[in-house]
Amino acid sequence: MNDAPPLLSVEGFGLEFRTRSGTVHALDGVDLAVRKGETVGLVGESGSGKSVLSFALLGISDRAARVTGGRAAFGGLELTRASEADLEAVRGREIAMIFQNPRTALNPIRRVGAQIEDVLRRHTTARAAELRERAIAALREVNIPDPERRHAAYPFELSGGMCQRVMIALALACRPALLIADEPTTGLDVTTQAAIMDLIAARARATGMATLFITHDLALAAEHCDRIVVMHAGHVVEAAPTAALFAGPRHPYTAQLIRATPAAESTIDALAAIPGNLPDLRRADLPACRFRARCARASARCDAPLPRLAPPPAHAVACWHPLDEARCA
Amino acid sequence: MIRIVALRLVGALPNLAGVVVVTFLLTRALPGDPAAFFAGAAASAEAVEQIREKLGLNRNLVEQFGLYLRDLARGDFGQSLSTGQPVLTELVSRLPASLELTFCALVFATVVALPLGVAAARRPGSWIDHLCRLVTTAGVSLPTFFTGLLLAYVFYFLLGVAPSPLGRLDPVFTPPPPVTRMYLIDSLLAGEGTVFRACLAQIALPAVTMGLFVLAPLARMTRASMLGVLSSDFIRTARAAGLASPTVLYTYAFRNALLPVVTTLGMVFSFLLGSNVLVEKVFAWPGIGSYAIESLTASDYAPIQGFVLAMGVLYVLLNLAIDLLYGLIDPRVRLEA
Amino acid sequence: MRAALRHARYVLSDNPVTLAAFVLFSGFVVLAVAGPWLAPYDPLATDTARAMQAPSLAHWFGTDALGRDILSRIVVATRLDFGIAVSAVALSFALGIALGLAAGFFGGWWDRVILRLADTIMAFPLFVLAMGIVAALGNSVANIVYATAIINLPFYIRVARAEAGVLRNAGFVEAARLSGNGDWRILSHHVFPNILPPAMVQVSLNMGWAILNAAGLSFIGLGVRPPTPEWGIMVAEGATYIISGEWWVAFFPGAVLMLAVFCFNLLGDGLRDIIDPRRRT
Amino acid sequence: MKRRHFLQSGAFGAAAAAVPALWTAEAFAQARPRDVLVVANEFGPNSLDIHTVGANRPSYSVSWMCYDRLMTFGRKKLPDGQVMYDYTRLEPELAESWKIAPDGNSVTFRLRKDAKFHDGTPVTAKDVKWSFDRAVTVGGFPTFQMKAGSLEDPKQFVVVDDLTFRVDFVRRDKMTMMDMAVPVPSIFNAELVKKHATPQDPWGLNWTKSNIAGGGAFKVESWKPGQEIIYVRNDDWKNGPLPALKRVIQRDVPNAGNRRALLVKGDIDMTYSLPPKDFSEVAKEGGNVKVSSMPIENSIWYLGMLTSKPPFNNPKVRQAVAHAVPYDKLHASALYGRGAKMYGAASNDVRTTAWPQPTGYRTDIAKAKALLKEAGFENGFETTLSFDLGNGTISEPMAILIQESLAAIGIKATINKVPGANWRAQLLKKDMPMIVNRFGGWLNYPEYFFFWCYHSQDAVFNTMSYKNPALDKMIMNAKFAESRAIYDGEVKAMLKLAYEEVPRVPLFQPLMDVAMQKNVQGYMYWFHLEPDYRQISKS
Repeated sequence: MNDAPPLLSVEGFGLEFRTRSGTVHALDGVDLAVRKGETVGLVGESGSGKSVLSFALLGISDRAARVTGGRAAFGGLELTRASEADLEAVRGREIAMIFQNPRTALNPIRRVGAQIEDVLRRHTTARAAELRERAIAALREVNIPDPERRHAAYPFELSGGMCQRVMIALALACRPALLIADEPTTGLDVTTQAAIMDLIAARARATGMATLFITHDLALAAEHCDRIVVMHAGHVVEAAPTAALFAGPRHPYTAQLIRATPAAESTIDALAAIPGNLPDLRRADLPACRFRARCARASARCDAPLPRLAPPPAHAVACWHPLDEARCA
Repeated sequence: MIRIVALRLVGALPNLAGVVVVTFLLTRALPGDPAAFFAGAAASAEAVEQIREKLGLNRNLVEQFGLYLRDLARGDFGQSLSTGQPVLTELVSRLPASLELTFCALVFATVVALPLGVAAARRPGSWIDHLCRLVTTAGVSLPTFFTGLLLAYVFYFLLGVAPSPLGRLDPVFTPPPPVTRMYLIDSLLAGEGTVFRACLAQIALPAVTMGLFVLAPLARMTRASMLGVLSSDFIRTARAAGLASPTVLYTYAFRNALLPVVTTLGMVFSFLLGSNVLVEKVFAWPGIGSYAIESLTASDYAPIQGFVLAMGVLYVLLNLAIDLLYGLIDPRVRLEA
Repeated sequence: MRAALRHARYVLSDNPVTLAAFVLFSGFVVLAVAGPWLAPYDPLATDTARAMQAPSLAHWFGTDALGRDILSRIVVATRLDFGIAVSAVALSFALGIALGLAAGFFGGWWDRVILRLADTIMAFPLFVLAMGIVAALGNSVANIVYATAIINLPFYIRVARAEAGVLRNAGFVEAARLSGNGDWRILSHHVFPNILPPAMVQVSLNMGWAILNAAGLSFIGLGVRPPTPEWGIMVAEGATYIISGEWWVAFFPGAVLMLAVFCFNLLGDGLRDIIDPRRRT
Repeated sequence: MKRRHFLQSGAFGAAAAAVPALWTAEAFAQARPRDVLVVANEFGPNSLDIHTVGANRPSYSVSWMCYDRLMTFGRKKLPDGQVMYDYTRLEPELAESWKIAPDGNSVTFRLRKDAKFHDGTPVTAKDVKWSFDRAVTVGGFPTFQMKAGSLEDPKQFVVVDDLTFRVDFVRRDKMTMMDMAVPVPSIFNAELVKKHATPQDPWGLNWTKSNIAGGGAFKVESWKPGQEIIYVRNDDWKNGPLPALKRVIQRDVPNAGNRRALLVKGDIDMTYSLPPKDFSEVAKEGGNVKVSSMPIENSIWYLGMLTSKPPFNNPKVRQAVAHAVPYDKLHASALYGRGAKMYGAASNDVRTTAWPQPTGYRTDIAKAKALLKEAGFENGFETTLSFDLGNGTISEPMAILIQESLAAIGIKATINKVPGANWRAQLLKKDMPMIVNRFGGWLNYPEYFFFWCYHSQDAVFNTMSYKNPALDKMIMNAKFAESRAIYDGEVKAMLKLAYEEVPRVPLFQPLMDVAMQKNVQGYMYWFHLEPDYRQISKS
């Protein structure tokens, strides 16, 4: 399994936004790999560039976005250089994506069945007569009760959890090889959260689909992911198998992140806040290590370009003063 | 659906009451003395007094209002003194002309503004966006009376491509048999293609004059609404699902963007109905707008009251139609009622 | 403040149309302030010997039926037209926002009465209502201002009411309330600033409408007294001469009127870009 | 109907279908038949019956053409070839003859035997009596106009037999016979109207307002108030030569520029209402258009001053104003020369009874200043100058020029535009210090004009509230003068006094202008100033 080429392979990927108030260096030198059947967690504070990365991979970035460098290969396709037509063909069929806020992520004035049919019509050879059946089947696969009736429902008639199931049905309708799940459970209550995560995991197992799971919730990632990639301010700072990461985080940021994650038994007081804010990514003279200002371990050496991450599945860290594996936990 | 209609109608009653009262007060506050006006060229003071009595103008305001309400309840809108006809008859005979003109203006504005707004929203900041802004802003900056005169001068007088700005139909033609009293529709119903074309030629300039003026609110609203929708979550979902661009643009974005546009449409329509008075005057268009202006300058109360009341009713009906249209587009409105 | 200025400069440089409108607007303001000194001739002086002259070097925009210099009349009219528009919009802005805030923030009877008022105004065709008001109140410039202000009221009421209704329950207002701020303080310090951007969009539309409205009223003979120069009335005077070939009498005032409204509208758009925080990135 | 079929069928229709819509109407507009006349005026009738309350001027012409009177006026050809009515000659219309009783106290009319109303019923003396009774009873303008000819009481009107009708005079009045030929005593189909009368409306005014019950040369085919009126010829008309026109379409076109464009483009045959500038230019341009102009009898543009209040209660102030008026400027810039000058005579010493005739005033600012100084207003004063917006095309430039000129002698006048509808009410109040206005009367006698405009009875048209017992006496003396010599003397004295006291400054006698295509023939001037399509033809 480790020898197979990764399904998705991102190397040295950079991206910036040209806005009215300056250029935002949103991503820089991002490395990432997702293998077939694997669930990778992409973790970081909000604003760290997780979603930006996933949108960029699908080619649905904001108009202001410019890819500044690096590669992003999906199977044989170079995503950064693919034509819009190629990308459209890949999106939804090979790489699917689900989002947070399932209610607003569905077209409010179109029946959910029709929205699934739109995707099927676009990506499959299903004949018009079959579309309805296949949409209902897709709904049934995500355990929606009474899918025939739900087929004709509008999003506002469904609960949030139900909407997320519809989103998943829509995303998985064409059996994609990779699912990008962008905070899929945010805004849902805890029971529904668990059900949704189980559903995704179950579907992934059933179809051998790879999953890139984007979340700010380290605990949730720990529960469901094979490997975890930690992002900070547009950089990947650490990547490791889940167990290894939790056993011994090596980047100071990861360590703080883990400390800030509430465990079931901890109290509010025990939660440590991460000091400082993300740096202003509009600055032209961004430090080599974007965590530097918030880091207690920073030294002059940190001004040198960051060390490259070791390729997966190694425990890789982009830091000149990594924590000792033993010192943490 | 029927429930919505009924609820809406009931909800509009206080509005109508407000309109009746305000209209009555406003017209009574007008400084003109209709009695003096209608007494004729060489009337004595006694003759004027006589007419004042005949018109009920010597009673107090409350009594006058009471009389007015009683007549309204009977469907009697009074008689226009300046044209000598029952107001209701005249409104009914003139309204189709105004509606026809307004509809044509609206169709013109919609056909131009919506695609322009969509195109601008797709590429904000591009040349087409600037063009859209320029065209619509120029349109709304045109004084309608000036545009009308200019268009009539250029297209009728100089170029000779438009027919004379003389009402709804050249006197050479006989109007089509009245069904809806809108000439365009009636001539089609009667299968009279030539008359239809003549009517169309006649209505083109005034409709464009009025339409230009409301391009801006429509195009702006389309653009803004389209921009909002295009950056919304479900469009991202649609794009992430790989739907083809036209599907995303029209099936997903445009239909949603239409909702606020439809609301604007209602406002624009009532705005058109009101502001077409000047255009009707320039093009000798026999609608209710010119009727109102003529009555106002003649201090002829009954037609003004009737006109405003008709406008109020029309406004309520219009909003009802807009609501229903809204319901057709947006299931949330339809199903929650 | 500096950020705002920088943003303004950015918007202006990014949007040449707004910049042009801004320059034009400044020109109009100069005319409005210094018009009487800038006009090459006395705008009221008649000279029947030089009546109806086509544009020439001596009279750039020609002369009218009484031999008055049209350019001078247009220049001097700027103050009146801008005055009408600005004061009418300011009036409806102040009154409309206040009423809308009260309606949206206090709700209940306030809301019902004020909304009914707005609806009643809206149920009239606005121009006809304006005509009626000027005719009823009397034929003066002040009444044109009032009429224009009244017909624009509902727009501001609605904008303010909608925003205030939303903000009433918004977190930061709740926080302000909990920290002991009174209603008025919350309205003026927390709610009002949030209403400004959408209200500015209305202002941008209304400035133009106000000028057009005043011109339309003059066109049908209401309002401004002769021989006072005013753009709308000048168009009306010139309208009868278009067919006979003296196009300049109506054309130049009409064109300047259009340009001013155009400028206001473009400027309004630009202003929105500067003010609206949602468009700042 | 026929025309439509023609258009629908054949090559013309097919070709029309092929060209863009905009072209078709233009093409058809050229092909207008010779017996159809298309007229555009500023506004049309508001009633089909002159007896109804508020009937406007265009409605007089409906009465004129769709109803007949007992008599009509003759016509005279002027030296310049134009034709106008002749008020000295009465000619038969419904009456084939009439005879004044030897005692001079009544007149007996003999009706035509073959006269019929539009519905075919013969016209009888009963109809005539009913119609006269109606005119003197309904009140308002018709009754007033009848009274002006001493026709006051239904008892005066006697049915002798079916075809004989007698009018008894209540007093000797030189206007009685003439007054029976004006539009008011039109003859109605009495039985037809009675069918539509109600107890509240015994004269059936509500019905005749929108229906014709006459027997005139034209019938109304359709009438859309505020839009158009279409006349068709009454082919059975026997009371005069049959009109050449079969159909007349008269449309309301409020915009003067459009009326001129329509005329120049040949889309209309005729218009009665254009601003003087347009008339003068259209006349000059020539081309396919000609303009008929005739001084309007008994009509004067004037500047009036309210004599009941200071400062205009001082004749010196009024004279100062009369000297300050920029007459020639007004004539050139407001009237475009289309009016006779009512100023600039050698002096105010009136030498003839010609009416109207010029005053001795001319623009003389120095003299005006001197007079103002004499009156004690060396530093001038402030006042208001009002005019009727309905006449704005002419009176507004007049007001502006007068205002400017008054400023030169220190009088600061604010201009006040009064909407047409309010004008009469404002006049009745008699509180406008200065006005620019026009007045004219139907009956062309100076004493008649003075009776309304200068007499201390203070009628609405004595807009200056001028009261002078000496002048009153002269007016009444002239009205009932026993001899020509007395009459002439009184009229001259009356004019001289009015000109010297100058409560109103006469400015111009306006022209009645009508512009028409060159192929339109037979237009004639009537005292009521309204179109009479009966004589008009197209070549």
